Amino acid sequence: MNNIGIKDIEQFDAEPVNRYDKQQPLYVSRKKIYPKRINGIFRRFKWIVMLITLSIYYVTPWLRWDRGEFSPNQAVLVDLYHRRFYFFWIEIWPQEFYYIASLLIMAALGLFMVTSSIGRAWCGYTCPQTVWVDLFLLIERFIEGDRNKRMRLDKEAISPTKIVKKISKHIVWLLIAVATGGAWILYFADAPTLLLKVLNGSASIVAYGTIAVLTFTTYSLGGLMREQVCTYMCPWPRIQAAMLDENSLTVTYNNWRGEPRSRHSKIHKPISASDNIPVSRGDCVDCNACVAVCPMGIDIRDGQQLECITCALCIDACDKVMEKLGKPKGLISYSTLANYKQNMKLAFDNINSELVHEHKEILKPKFKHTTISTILQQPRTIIYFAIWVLIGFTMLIMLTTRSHLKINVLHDRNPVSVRLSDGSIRNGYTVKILNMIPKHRTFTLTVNDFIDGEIIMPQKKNDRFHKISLNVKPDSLLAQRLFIIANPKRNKVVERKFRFQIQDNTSSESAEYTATFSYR
Amino acid sequence: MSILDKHHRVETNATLLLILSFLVISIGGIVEIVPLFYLQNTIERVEGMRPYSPLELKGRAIYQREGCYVCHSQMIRPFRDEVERYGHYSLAAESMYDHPFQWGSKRTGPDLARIGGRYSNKWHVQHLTDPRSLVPESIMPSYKFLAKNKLYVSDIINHLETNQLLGVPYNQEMIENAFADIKAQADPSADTTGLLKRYPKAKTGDFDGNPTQLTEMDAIVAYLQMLGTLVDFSTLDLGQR
Amino acid sequence: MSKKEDHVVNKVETTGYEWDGIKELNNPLPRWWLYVFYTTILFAICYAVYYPAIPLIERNTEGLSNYSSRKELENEMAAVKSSHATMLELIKTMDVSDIQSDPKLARFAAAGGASNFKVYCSQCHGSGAQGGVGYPNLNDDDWLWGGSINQIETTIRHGIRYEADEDTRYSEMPAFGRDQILSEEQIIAVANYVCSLSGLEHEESVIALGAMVFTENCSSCHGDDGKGINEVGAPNLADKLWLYDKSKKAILSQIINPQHGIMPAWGNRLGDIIVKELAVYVHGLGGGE
Amino acid sequence: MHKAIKLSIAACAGFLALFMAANAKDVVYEFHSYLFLIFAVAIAFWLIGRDEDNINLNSYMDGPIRSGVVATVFWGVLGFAVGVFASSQLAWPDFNIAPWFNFGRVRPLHTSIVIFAFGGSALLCTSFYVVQRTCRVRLFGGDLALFVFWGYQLFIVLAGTGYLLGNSTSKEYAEPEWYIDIWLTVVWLAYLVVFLGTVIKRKEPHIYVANWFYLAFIFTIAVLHVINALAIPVSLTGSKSYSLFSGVQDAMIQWWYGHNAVGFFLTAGFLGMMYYFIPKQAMRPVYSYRLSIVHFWSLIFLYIWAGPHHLHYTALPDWAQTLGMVFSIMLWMPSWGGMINGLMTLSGAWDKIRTDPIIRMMVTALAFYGMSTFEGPMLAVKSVNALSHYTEWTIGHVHSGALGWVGMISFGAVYFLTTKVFRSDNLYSLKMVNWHFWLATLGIAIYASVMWVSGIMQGLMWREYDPEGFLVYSFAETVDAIHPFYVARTIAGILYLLGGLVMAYNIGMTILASKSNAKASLTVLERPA
Repeated sequence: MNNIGIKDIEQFDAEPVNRYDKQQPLYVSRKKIYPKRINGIFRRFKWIVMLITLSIYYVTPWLRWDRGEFSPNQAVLVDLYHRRFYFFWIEIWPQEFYYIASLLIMAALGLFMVTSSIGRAWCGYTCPQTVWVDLFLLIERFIEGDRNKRMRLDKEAISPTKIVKKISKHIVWLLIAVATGGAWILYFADAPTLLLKVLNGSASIVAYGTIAVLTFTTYSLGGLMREQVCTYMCPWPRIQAAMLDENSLTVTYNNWRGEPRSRHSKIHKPISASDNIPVSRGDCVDCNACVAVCPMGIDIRDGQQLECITCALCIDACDKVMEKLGKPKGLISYSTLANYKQNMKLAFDNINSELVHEHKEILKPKFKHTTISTILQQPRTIIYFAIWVLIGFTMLIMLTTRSHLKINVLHDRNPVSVRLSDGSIRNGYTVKILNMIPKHRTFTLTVNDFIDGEIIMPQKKNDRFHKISLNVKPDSLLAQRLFIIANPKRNKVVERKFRFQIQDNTSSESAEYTATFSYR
Repeated sequence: MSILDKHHRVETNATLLLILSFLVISIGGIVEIVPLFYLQNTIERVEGMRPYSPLELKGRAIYQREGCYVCHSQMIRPFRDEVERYGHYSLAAESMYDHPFQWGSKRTGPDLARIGGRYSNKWHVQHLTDPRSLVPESIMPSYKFLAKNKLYVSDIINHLETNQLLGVPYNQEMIENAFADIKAQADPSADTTGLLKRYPKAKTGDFDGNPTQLTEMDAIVAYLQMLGTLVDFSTLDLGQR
Repeated sequence: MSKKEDHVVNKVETTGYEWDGIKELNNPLPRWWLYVFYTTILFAICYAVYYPAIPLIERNTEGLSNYSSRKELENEMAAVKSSHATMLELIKTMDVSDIQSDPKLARFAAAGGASNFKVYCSQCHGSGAQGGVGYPNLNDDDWLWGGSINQIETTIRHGIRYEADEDTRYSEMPAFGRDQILSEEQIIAVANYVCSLSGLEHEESVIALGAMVFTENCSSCHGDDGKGINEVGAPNLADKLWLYDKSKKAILSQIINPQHGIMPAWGNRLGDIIVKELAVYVHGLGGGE
Repeated sequence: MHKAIKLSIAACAGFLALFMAANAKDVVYEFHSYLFLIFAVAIAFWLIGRDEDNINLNSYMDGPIRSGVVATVFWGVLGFAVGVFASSQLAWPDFNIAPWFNFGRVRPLHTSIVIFAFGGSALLCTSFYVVQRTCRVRLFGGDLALFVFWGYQLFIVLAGTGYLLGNSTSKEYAEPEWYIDIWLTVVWLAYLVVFLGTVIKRKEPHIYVANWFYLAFIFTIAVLHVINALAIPVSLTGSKSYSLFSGVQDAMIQWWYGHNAVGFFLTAGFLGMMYYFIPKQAMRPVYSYRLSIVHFWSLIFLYIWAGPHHLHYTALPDWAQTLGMVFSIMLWMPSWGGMINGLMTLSGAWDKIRTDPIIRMMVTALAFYGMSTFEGPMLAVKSVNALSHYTEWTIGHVHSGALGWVGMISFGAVYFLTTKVFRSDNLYSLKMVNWHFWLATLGIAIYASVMWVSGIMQGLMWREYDPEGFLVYSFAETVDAIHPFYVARTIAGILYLLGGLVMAYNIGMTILASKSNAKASLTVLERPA
């Protein structure tokens, strides 16, 4: 093992943007953050998440799903004009919007649970703001170079190279922003057709307007505003913060082994005036690598902060340094407040690396280490997850087994009933049948619980039926007007209840509606 | 930041703080409210608007008392779907005698601005008595008790006079005949020529299916049946607003 | 864990006052906050210039757009109307019975008819076409002048006993009592006979006389069986529906001194299209033959 | 004031009440006259019976604050319960019990209890607490503060019973009839006198920012209430009255009032609360003095204009609608100023969020404040409003603000105040506060998402056309489609109510426990070390 001394560790000239004594006056523009590139396990994980989320976003509108000739074949489609929402094998009508509501509630519950267990994982990895900022940073780094180069470039006087670099960066950003807006609208219409229309200039103003707005928001939020969105504007970090408790994972600087931080190999500093016990330095070499890589521009060593999105890049940075120094990793780590406090207490008597370390490379076993797996094994996590899965599963079952047939009946109001020349009573109804699958269907409509009630169709007034047959077009609503005729009642009955029933002739799926017949 | 530096004067003087606050909050209200009283185009000039007949006025009071405005708007917005569903969009003139207005803010039930004459009296009575017997999906409460409550009529003249004081054009004849009119409107055998002269287009006859008694049901149905029926839209020429 | 507390208040500018232990820092405004605020103000100004916004002494400012929410609606409705042009043209040229057999056209025509009915017809026939005493219910299957769609169209177009229209439907029942065509005894007898036709209460003893009187005086219009003849607008007396009242008193009064309803001719006033739409609507109410 | 003068005022009030009862033209008026009489008699007895020498004028006046804390909790739980009841009525109409408990009468009861009783009591007791501490003086006006508190409670009882008995002016959030309005005016002016008087006699050189907000709230509400409530009664001894204004002018005045009831009662007042309790509980200095100046003045100036956005596309002239819309949009940043100031104040104490449930509630309150003040300007945009108006979306928006912002910040303040004014070292159970937090948050999340989706669905169904150009859905079908949402909303309401019950128990136990160590040292008017 090659022994690298502290002197070999580069110290970055990096300062957190939010330290109180350094708080910049915010009426001048924000202090620009130049996150340094870092490799490591969390960075790799972030790349993967980014790849997955971006591909889902850009690829989904192009997926096809065969629904037959009467419905669109786009797998995920929000058809605003026809008020239908398609998601693979699921098709939702406006009346079924409550599934969307449950989806929202599921999402909220899921986020609550995830947050209380593993902290702001949403913010750190999957939030669109994080993903797009990451993407924009990738571009920035590719064109302008890493942290130091970018800082130098910004300080440089205007030169042709600087102009070219800056302009090309913004052009690429804008292109990404346009693509973001462009992909968004593809969810609302047949993707290939719409794309063609957009390209040859024949799409609607709304489409171009939406692209423009989303281009603007993507560009300004992802490219220009960046961390300010999370710090000031987004309400979610506050609610999330409120969901954390002592057992939630957060990115933590373990100052019980890090302090006192120092760039000198040995310090002999009395811990107090009374005892002159020499204290060796902590594990932190004050290289500021954690600050340099932070996309939020903060110093995690200042403790838990509003700004921290727990992207864990500082863990990667610090682990790299610890590795070089041959010290145990995890000076900055995912930890819970409870563990942290416990460790703090263990080390409290004298924060001293001699006491903390079993020997140089291994920490004493008494210290608690939180890992993702310990969190996942907590009963709380398991219970939360179980509840969530249960709700989700119930919803899925409801969604897939729900009826694809609905019947609604409107009773005529004016007049409610009509007396005919032979003295019988007639009521008018509009029967609405919703055929919610993309197939032609034939239904039999019957009148139940109404012995003398007979059906008259407006087209054939002289015929009376007990059942009628109705054809409904695929994926549409049939409004059929019909009359029920019955003998008058001698006693003072003014109305009765009965049921309309429709049944699919082939699948025998059926639906019912309880209606009233008025005698007055 | 020089203005901000002077702020300490305000912070040290409670009266000044109060006066400044008053000035600041006055501006918006004055600019938005006062012109509505003098700008000529605020209320359209239309034919046909008249004060409520005594029975309708009482019906309206019941409408307020029962909190109908909580679920029903009386304001059709100028949108195609609303105009086709409910009728011509509402005019400011149509509520010019409404103290207070009944535009509502929520449609848990449908708009009622032009419910007048749409359904029969019988339908209304049955619907108010047992809404779900006619509209199974309805979530409206039952107002059966209105048919049992005798309408309190002896103070009707005071109601008309109060409205007159507020600028509603009730004339002396209307006030003198108020008591007779309220009875005549719901009485199928009464002579209603005088009533109809004073209150053109008023619906007359028995409303609640019980001609012997003047009930709150009579009043509310009479009110509902006149809603939105007064303005003659065929002769209407709406200027720019 | 937070080590900030130590150096916070000391190093950042505070206002120097303290209330119940609360101090105030004097951090400057976030710049993006100001920018967004300015942007909304700018937007507000532009919007207020473009749309009617500022109340002045005589009028309010109209804005550059000359916008009004009502005009917007008028434009939309005009567009809807023009999109209906082809349908209206078809209605104009086609015969009503053909219109009716085309479901799409029939639905369109009925919708137009419904809205016109509310404006022009509901005053007499009621908003639900349920009629009233002296005004026929158009929902039922009892038609004075015929319930086929063409008959209904003719009635609407030319009216009934409407003198300004030459082709108006016309008939008049003799005033058997007033003009002393029948004796009192005969009138009572025939009234009882008419009651018997539809099963109303009647005196059995005079039925024979009544039947005779009916055959001699009434059957030419009302038919031998009293079921009425549409061509002359003579109502069916054998059914359960009555235009006026089913009491014997009302029947007597109609025989002695009949009332005759009048319906305006709408053909010239409303034009071809609306008349046809109304015919389709009325026929579709349920009673049409 | 001399005891005798006070007694004679009470006696006069009593005789007036008796006279009113004797001549009452209707039952509600008579009933209310008797309530008023009881109030006057109770005051008289209390005046006679109390020991005036025992009042320590060198201490803060915490009596009305203690009552206020209890009242806030009581009205909160009752208001949430009535809300659940009203919500159940919409889901299952059989819950309507005619005539007193029909939805039309219960809904004003719900809104009045949660806004005026719960919110109002919270504002009263926190403002009394805050103004004394930040001015370092006892409340001005002696017994006047007690009169304000109890007089306000009487107003609530009069208003609430009035609705149920069929007494409503039908002006939303201003439903009480004319004589109740007069009573409220008297009480409210007394409130202004107490508050302003305390601020004027303060011992601190500067007026603290929380007091700016409280003062603006109290004063503006007085103006709004008096103008909107102007009416002429049919008879001086009857409850019915007719509003002074009619039609379009009345609509404008009503929503000028209605929107600013939100703006000043539920926003400015509660921002005052936020400006004291957040820095106090977090033990952090307020983030930015400058920001508080800018956002205070811009907020109160802009809010007053926003009323017409409740009347988009109505018969209100277009120009007024335009003003309502643009001012609502400009209101966005001033509203967020308060959120930023609160949050950044907390930013140095961020780790406390994990351990301090009271701070947790306040942070959540700020988050919901931020969300609703973004949603608000968005809903004020005319084209969005065209869809959202008249639908459940509005209801969802209101509740995310009311349950999230007003509710949470009040809960935080109540927990804080309980330990302070009842001189108990700790709350009975911090775990229960956590339970309360989670129940409430879950309730809000479900409520907001359900109402948001259902509102959009409703709006879309109302304007759905088929290819031939005919409306597709009848109104009744949209009512049917919304049923599952009403059920889910009721469940959300029950969760929130359960949270409230947990709080009531927790506060109750804390107060009971504090009785044992009562007569602890009085808070003396000294600057804290």
